Amino acid sequence: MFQFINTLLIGITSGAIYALMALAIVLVWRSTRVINFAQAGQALASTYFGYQALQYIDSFWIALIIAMAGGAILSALIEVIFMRILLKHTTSGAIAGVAPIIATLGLLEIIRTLVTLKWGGADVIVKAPLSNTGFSIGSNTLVFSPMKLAIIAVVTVLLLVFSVIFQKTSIGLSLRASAFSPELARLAGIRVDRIRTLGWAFSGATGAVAGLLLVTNGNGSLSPASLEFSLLLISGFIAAVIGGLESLLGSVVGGVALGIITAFVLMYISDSLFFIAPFVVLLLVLFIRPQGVLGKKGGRRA
Amino acid sequence: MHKLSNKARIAIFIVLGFVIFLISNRVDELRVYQGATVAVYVVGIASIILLTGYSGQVSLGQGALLGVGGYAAALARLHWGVSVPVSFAIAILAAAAAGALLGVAAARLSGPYLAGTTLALAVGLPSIANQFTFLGGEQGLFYDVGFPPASLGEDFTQYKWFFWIAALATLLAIFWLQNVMRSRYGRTWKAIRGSDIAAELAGINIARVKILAFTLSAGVAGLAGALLAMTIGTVSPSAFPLALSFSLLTGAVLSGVTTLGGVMIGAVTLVAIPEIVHSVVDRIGASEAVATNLPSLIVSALLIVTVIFVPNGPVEQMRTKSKKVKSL
Amino acid sequence: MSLEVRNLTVNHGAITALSDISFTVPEGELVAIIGANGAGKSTLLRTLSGLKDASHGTATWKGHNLLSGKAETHVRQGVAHVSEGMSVIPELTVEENLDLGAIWRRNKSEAATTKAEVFDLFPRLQERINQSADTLSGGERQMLAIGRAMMSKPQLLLLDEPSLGLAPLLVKQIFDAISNISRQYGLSVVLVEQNAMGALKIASSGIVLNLGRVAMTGTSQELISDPAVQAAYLGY
Amino acid sequence: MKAFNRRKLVTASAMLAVTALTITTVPAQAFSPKSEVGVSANEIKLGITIPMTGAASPGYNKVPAAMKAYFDYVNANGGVNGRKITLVVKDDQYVPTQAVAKTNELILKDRVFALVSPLGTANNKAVAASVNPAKRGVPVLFVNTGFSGFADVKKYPTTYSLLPSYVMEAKIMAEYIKDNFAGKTIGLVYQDDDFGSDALAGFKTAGVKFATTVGYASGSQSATTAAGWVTKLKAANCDVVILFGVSSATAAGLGTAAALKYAPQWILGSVGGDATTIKAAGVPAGVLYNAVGASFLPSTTDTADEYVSLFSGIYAKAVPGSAFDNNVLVGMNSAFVTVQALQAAGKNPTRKSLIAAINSKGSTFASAGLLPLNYSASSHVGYNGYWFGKYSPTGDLKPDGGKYTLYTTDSGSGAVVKSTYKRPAMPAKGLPN
Repeated sequence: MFQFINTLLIGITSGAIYALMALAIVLVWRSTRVINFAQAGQALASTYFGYQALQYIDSFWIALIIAMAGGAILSALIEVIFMRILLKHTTSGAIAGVAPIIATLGLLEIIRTLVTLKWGGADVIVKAPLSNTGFSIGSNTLVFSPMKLAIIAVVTVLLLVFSVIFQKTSIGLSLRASAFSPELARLAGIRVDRIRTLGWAFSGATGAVAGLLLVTNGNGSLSPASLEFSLLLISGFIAAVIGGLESLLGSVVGGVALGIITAFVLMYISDSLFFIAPFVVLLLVLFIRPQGVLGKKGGRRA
Repeated sequence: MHKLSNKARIAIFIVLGFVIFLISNRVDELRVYQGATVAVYVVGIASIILLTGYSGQVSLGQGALLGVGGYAAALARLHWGVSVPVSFAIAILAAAAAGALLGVAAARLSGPYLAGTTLALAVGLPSIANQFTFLGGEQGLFYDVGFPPASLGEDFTQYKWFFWIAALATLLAIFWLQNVMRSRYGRTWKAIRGSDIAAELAGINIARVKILAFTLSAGVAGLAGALLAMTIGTVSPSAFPLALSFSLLTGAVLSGVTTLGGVMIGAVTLVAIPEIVHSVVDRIGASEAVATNLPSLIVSALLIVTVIFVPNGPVEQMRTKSKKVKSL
Repeated sequence: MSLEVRNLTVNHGAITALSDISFTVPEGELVAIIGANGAGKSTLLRTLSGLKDASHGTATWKGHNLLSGKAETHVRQGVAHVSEGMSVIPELTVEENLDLGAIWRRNKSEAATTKAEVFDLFPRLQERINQSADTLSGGERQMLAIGRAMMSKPQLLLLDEPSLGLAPLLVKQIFDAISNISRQYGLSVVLVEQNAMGALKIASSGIVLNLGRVAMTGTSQELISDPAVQAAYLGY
Repeated sequence: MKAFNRRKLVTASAMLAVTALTITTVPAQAFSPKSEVGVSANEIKLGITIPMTGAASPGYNKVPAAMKAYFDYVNANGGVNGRKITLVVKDDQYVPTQAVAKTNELILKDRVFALVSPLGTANNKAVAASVNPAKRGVPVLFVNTGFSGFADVKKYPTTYSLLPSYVMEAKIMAEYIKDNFAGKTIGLVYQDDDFGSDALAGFKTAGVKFATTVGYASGSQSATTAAGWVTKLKAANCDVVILFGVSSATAAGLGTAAALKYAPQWILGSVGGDATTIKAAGVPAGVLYNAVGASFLPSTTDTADEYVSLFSGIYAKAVPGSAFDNNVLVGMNSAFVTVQALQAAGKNPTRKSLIAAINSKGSTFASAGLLPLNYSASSHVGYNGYWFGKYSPTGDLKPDGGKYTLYTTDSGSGAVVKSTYKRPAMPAKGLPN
């Protein structure tokens, strides 16, 4: 029983982080119809922004906000400088459909290299603001710790903020309208280019949170070559697909579901299925419900 | 369309083969080894061109298919003791079978889904080797091609032998690929690439054609995998990393995915850039960190510039330009 | 305060879609543009609303050059375009679609007044205010599309095939509504239609486009009674 | 006209290939035909491939600088028979394809005399198969892997290793457990590949019974997955847990266990027991405290040890600000043994004479190791044992009771015995003659 609860908690916490990455992927997908594989690199760079900020100030939470701002600016710059030119130039031709995907892979490599040149290849440590020591019930210690609680709280708050922005404000309406029908949005007077940049900025900020939380959920070590960031990208993508790629709520459900499934497979079947399990989940989703768990056939809801 | 008669094409390939043969006798052993690596890349890149350029599908996990080919060849040679050509054939068949499975999934998926799925495949598949002891785990299996025939003389190096095998396999593969692309299937693929709907209206079974494209492409990738296994003498999960998939895709874009004509460009760039960069960096004495990171920075930048400014590749660009000039 | 189009030429790549078009829409009038499929009717509207670039000519509205600037700025000059085929966003609710039309307006209380006016015009929309637009019928969607355009308080309304795909009874309702709106608010309307008879009946004048050129202009009565128009477009 | 166009493309491609290959050709350095490759009148050139970047690089990427530091020390003191040693370093990113490519560059372009301390089992296997140093007669000194396959002298006549094999390590560890933790419930975390399976084989030979074993996929180790390991180990009530993996796995396991208030007696394998790497991965030194570790070299903080005090002094001067840890000690020790091998190879060393020298005199070479080197014509494996100790509160591995107790064994079914070997004194100034 205790093992079961612990497994569930492991799954929910890592799932919350996958969910953030999925959210970042979905935000870009909705605004630009591109899966941005550079997102892992952006999250990495933003996490380093946070690390850098921690060298000057003492508060992790302020560093988190700085990382979010840095991630948002980086992401917006990528959209303005890079994606606009890219999409303008690749409207036709054999690889028009896949060119943006390929280009974002190139971008991923460039960001990673630049991060290595700036901060070096060795591990740096980001100190967690809260204890990672698990809560105790009697003589048993749960996997759940104050830091993990904070991670789930941050994800929840972020999600609430997003849903208020998206559902209740005119900026949210602009974002959704631009995502679903850029032409109608323009006819309604929305400056779609700016809104798209805003969508990327939101995504960059979300990725920054995912990166910093990923690091502090672990031992706090961070390096440009970290495999975890590549895996974060793939888990985020799979979570987004489970959620149907369009829905913000869906990506959260997808992330948590993926986290829990993976945790149970590793605990009760074998640890060595680590790389295979998410892939199998992805294939199953694509075959059984290609529109995602929350996606509706034909229609897409925000 | 430029159409060359089959006879003329065969002649060109024979001449090309002869030129390669002459080169192999003139350059030193390191160049011969790099030549073999270029050949591996050429075949790997061609497999992506076949898939992406001719059927509009994208695979970010081609490295995994190379892995399937490499392991199949190594296992066949290790356990059944088959000859090298047979092990190549097995590599092609095994990878093609894997490609067919992937193709069934791919036929249901559009661009971004397919990209993500193949990416996940590239991460997940190599780790399978650790699950089954007969795959040799992390340290992998030997793939022994054997020594060059004694009749070639004492001085004949192993790498020249590898290069000859790789070059011959590459020439045959490219020749065959050209035939495929000039065939009815090739035209069908092009139709699909242009527009799924138009192709469907023309009565083409898109799913079947896409699966076929994936299968053939995977078969070619399998050959590349076997050649790669030959040049490094082993197969292991770390020999088929995500970076390999990215490199091949980069090479394909640099070559231009619409035509096989430029397939050398990407392959040579991938092999030459790190070396050129290193010799330049050594001369100007930049720091160690810059030296190790510069090549990937340059290759990635090249990739992006190509995607933006010459998305169809340099060869297609040249061709369109010369067409324009002619039409004036 | 009229729409003046002079010598307008628009190209689709190498193909000329519109060639040397000139016409005027006087203030408060409803002008129908009729023609066969591919005559360039939709291209004309898309050019006027800034979705497409012109290669040559001028188009001015209230002294503003409609051929420069992006679509999103046109709406601020009082130009609203209801594009072809039920231009609503199915993923949004009815109310969100309407709010979208007024999204650029700073004064939110004025926008609320406009919304009330739209509901007066199309009570059906109020009944379905919280439903997602993809649950609406074809006619309701068209009402929503026009309602969305009205939300920007336009003075020039560009309508592209509002009757497309609707049952005859609904077609009549939509045309009546358009005619009402035009009169009630003193709107200038450019109505592109394949249903030439329906359009000419509510229009004051008409323009016949053929293969990207103006084939004929005249008052609605003149066109309806013209034998050539009758043969080609009115199905006599 | 059109046919010509296509032909032009094909020729252009071919031309491009040829030019690119020739442009990048750096003319081979002129060596007089008599002298050996990589040996000139005043220089001996050696080469190393090792991950300098990438996920596998932390810790290992300190090795080349450590080796260079010692070589430079020797160079400053007259070199080897008047020749200075240079070390060409190539980054293989822990990818076999890269290892083969870089080794080819080392041998064919840089024309090194011998390879030293190349790292990684898969990489060394690929190099052995493809580059085939044996056939080229190129010595591969002191491969950095515990893979027992390289002990096959017939198959790899030019390859030598310093490290005991993983099988040996497991057998010795089993003996240590018998001596110190008899009757305890034992758990094992291992890397689920052949690194781990070598260890499993060793433990099996020694008859160790595990309450539970956790095999993790290489590369999957993180604090999150380690929470799963710890949950399993706790469920099996393990009092003693062996972490037989790479450093990042050790770090993940220790860090997560501390967070879950799980404190068994830890025993760390030598590969994953490097304290600096573990600490760099975010584990506080306090968590390492009292864990058992194994080594065949003296403790890096044992300043009373003449090798440690000399090497740490040299390293501090050569690479200021870098911690003197086990990776550095390993690197400098192999450089130290390399220098002796080169000296033993004669006034005008050739690759053949180098191999012959190690085979005949290798067992007499001095080294920082607390065990003898076992080189002979029939054995190319260096050390054959370990001592055990516990980590101090600052994360330094110190021998139990301040005394090095050494166990030795073989990779087969041989028994584990305590060694009585006493290391001879270090050559004066650490400069072998």
